[in-house]
Amino acid sequence: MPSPRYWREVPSRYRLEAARCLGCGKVAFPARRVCPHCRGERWENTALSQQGKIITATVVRVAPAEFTMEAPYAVAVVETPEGARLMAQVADCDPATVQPGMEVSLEFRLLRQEGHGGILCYGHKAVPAG
Amino acid sequence: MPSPRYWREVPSRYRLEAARCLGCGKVAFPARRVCPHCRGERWENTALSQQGKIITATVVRVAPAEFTMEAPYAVAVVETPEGARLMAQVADCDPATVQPGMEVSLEFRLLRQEGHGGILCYGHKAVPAG
Amino acid sequence: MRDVAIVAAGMTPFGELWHASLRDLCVEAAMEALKNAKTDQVDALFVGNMSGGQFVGQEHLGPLFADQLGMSGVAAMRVESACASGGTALRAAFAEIASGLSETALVVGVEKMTDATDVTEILATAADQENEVYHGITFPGLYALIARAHMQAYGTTEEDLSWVSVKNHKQGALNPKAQFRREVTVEEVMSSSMVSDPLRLLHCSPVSDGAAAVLLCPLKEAKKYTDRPVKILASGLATDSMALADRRELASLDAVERSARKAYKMAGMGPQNMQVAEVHDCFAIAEICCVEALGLVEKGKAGSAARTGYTALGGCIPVNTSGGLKSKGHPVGATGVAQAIEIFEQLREEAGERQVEGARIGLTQNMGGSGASSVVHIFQKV
Amino acid sequence: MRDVAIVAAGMTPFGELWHASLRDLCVEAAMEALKNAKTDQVDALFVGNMSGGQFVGQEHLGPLFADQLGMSGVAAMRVESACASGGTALRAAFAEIASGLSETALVVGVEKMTDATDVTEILATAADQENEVYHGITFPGLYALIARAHMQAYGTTEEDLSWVSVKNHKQGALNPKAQFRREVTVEEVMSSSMVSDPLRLLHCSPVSDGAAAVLLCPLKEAKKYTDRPVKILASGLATDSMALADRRELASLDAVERSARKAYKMAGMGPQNMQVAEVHDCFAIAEICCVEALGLVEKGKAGSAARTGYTALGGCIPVNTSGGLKSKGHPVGATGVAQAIEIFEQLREEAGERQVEGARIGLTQNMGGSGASSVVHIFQKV
Ligand SMILES: [Zn+2]
Ligand SMILES: [Zn+2]
Repeated sequence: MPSPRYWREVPSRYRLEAARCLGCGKVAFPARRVCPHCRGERWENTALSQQGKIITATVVRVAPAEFTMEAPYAVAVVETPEGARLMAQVADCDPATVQPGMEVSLEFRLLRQEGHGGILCYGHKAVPAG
Repeated sequence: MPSPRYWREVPSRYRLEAARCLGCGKVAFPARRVCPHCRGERWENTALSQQGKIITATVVRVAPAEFTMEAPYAVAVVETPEGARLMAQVADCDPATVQPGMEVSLEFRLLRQEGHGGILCYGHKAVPAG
Repeated sequence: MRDVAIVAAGMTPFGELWHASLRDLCVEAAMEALKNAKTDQVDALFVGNMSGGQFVGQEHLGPLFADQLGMSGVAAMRVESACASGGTALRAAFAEIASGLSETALVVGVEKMTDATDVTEILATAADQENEVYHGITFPGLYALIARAHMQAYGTTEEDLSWVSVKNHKQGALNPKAQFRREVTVEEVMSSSMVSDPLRLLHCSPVSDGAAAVLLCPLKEAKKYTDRPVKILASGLATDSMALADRRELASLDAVERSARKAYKMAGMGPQNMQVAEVHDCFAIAEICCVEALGLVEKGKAGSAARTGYTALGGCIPVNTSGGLKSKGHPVGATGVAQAIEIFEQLREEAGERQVEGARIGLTQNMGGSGASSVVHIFQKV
Repeated sequence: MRDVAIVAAGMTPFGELWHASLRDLCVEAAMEALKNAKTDQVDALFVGNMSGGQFVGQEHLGPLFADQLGMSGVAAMRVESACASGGTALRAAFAEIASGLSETALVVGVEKMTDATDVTEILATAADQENEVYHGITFPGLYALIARAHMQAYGTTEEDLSWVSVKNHKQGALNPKAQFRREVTVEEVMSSSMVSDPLRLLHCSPVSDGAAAVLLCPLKEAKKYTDRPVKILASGLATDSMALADRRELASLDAVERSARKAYKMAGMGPQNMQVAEVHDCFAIAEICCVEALGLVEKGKAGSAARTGYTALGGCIPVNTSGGLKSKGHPVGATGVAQAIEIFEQLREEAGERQVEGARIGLTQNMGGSGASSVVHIFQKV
């Protein structure tokens, strides 16, 4: 059974749920209580569109133990049209081709398995758009 | 292969090696660089005699994961004739009978196995004397 | 050295807070403190936390929490001294304000324990890993060894231990933030399951989540934030041997005595001046040893203090009016800050049903591991 | 606020020190500092350590080390801010002395990394566990993302990065305490294996064991311990967003800039006054971003600074004369204190072949995680 720690993150990881600050308009992802821009605490819910543009990227060749089987893989900071930024792996392409400016879609995928016979960790990966 | 962390402790765990302060006579176990009594740094090697007296004891009933199979077991602070004190399990008797004042011998034993298929951890356990 | 005051406090309930993450807990307590002070600016953040790294895989809590509080940029650090992390973070923040390095400092003590599966093993990393934990000892086990020594030296009984739990549960039942808001009888305590002889389940503080926050500033600026500041008269921090086997006297806690001596000297006071105290009752025997080391009860006589009501609400020196770690809960890094909040509220006459009438001077004592570190603060109504 | 000085230092070699445990390392560095000051008494001990809990299962290092140093009883605490733990502990000790709470404070930065099998995972607990590490990023990966952004913004090249390593190895070859006492060529760096594009193995600091210690006291008492004390002119501590994705500008390190601004203001000086600097080159790109954020090199221009010799020994502003984290080694909790020791020795003209002639003012900058925390100290020859 997924632990509380895992299901607390489900809204952001499964559904890309974010929040827009009613004070300054900043979109925070994941949602948080205090706006990092204006310190406001009033928000409206919003979901990120499942697309974005790569701001910066790398290829992880020496990976953490749980990701060793997948290395090398690309990881990028992606900006969505709402102005939110998030970290994601970039899949379905040669990692070396992942560059700033690249348009991507965000797709729900299995990320890894936690521990021996542990829980499956899901989230969004970026894939080259169109 | 035992890790450096393990073999660094071998002299005290396998051989009860201690040190006697040349400044004040205090016997430190395990050996250490600075005397906690007089701050001296000159020592002579000594080994603890494999016997002692229980100063205080308890029975651990809710055990750490690696010791679960052995619970309940007695743990005591033992004082050797040299005046050194050390912590040790008390074995080969009903744990509930372990009391302050009890005379014990210190015997080299397997303490536990570390991790899954990991290294075997040895050290001394106290057993009722005579 | 500038005089320093606490001007506001905030605290989550303590308990098994499944819904809240480590960062959620911090934000909830800290925002309550900031709102109470009607400010959203601080110069520095001090985080008291024993082991975010082991409990939830997160170190570097200073910048993480500053960020989550919308105050990225401020000075921030985490302070650790095992279960005394909260009180030690308060000490570091006190130095920061007293020195003039900052004008406001937020102290947040926090621990998220229920996300971890191996709490016993993690807590044991506060003891000597090579010479104690290696042999299979646990934290209840270490305090059980101390309890046996105290029984041996002074005739303290299992019933004496049990009365500490009875007293603290009775007081905690009056605390809306407490994890266990119910009274227990001495029979219930003495028939609860044995954890490590002679300590039973109801002699032990629970596994808890929680956070507590206080805001500090120079005393002369305190009226900006509140009309009832509480002055920190003194801070005493001290240590003892890490391993129990290296202590000559197992029935007393020298770090506590040393930290108290430093604090009394700094305050120009003694135990007889204290009117209310929060002490570190992680296990029932700890409260007994601590009130003796603090000089609140004569050495060797504290066994009966809870039973006779000497240390109870209404007694000569009420100890752990909050319910203590036993009833209020013990999210380890949060505990020292929560203790300061109880005294803050007592000296502001905000403690409701738990109020010690006319209290003007109070003390907190927060301890790490099996007593290898201890920190004492003395507070005064202004 | 009282003026504070460093009066003595001690340091282990940095490297893979298989023979030494965490406590051995601390004792070796601390005893050297105490002997150099010809004292065996301190009031307080500050331990800078990122994660004894995760690396070797040992928290509560304050009392453990006090005990091992034969000074059980003293005030002690551990301070953590990931890889900035050492510099942050120095800051806490500075506040302790400046406030008047203590008359002497020993700061020991220490990390024992080679006893652990999962160093990559442990270091990653300094980043945002829920939003970064969850997706498989590593520390080299985070700095690689910063490097790519800097290349994109300013045209910095892989060769520029490589020259930072070449420079620091050349300087480290002169440091008897360095882990890698050998020079490397730009070709060797650029043909070393790729860790996380564009960062190669020789752009990365190594996994190291080590400890570094300094003794602090009020400046006016400093002559008791040495005839060449070094004054701590300023301490600046600041933070930035924890997650890289939350930073608007990825090619700069705002926490570094903020910590520098605070320190320069406190010292009444600017970057133009600095004559030697130790900065946090955990990866080659970090040195480039840090010297820009510190104002030592113009923004966007630091790419070529190592290649041209601007930041080399003999250049306008020698950076990392010790060899930096790259060549000297990076036992994370020790690094910030070791940086202070390099400047201490430079200002005392004890740096031997690495000496910057006539240096009277120097700076250290120590950073946590991917730049979420930074601490800057400015030192002056007395
Ligand atoms: Zn906003
Ligand atoms: Zn001695």
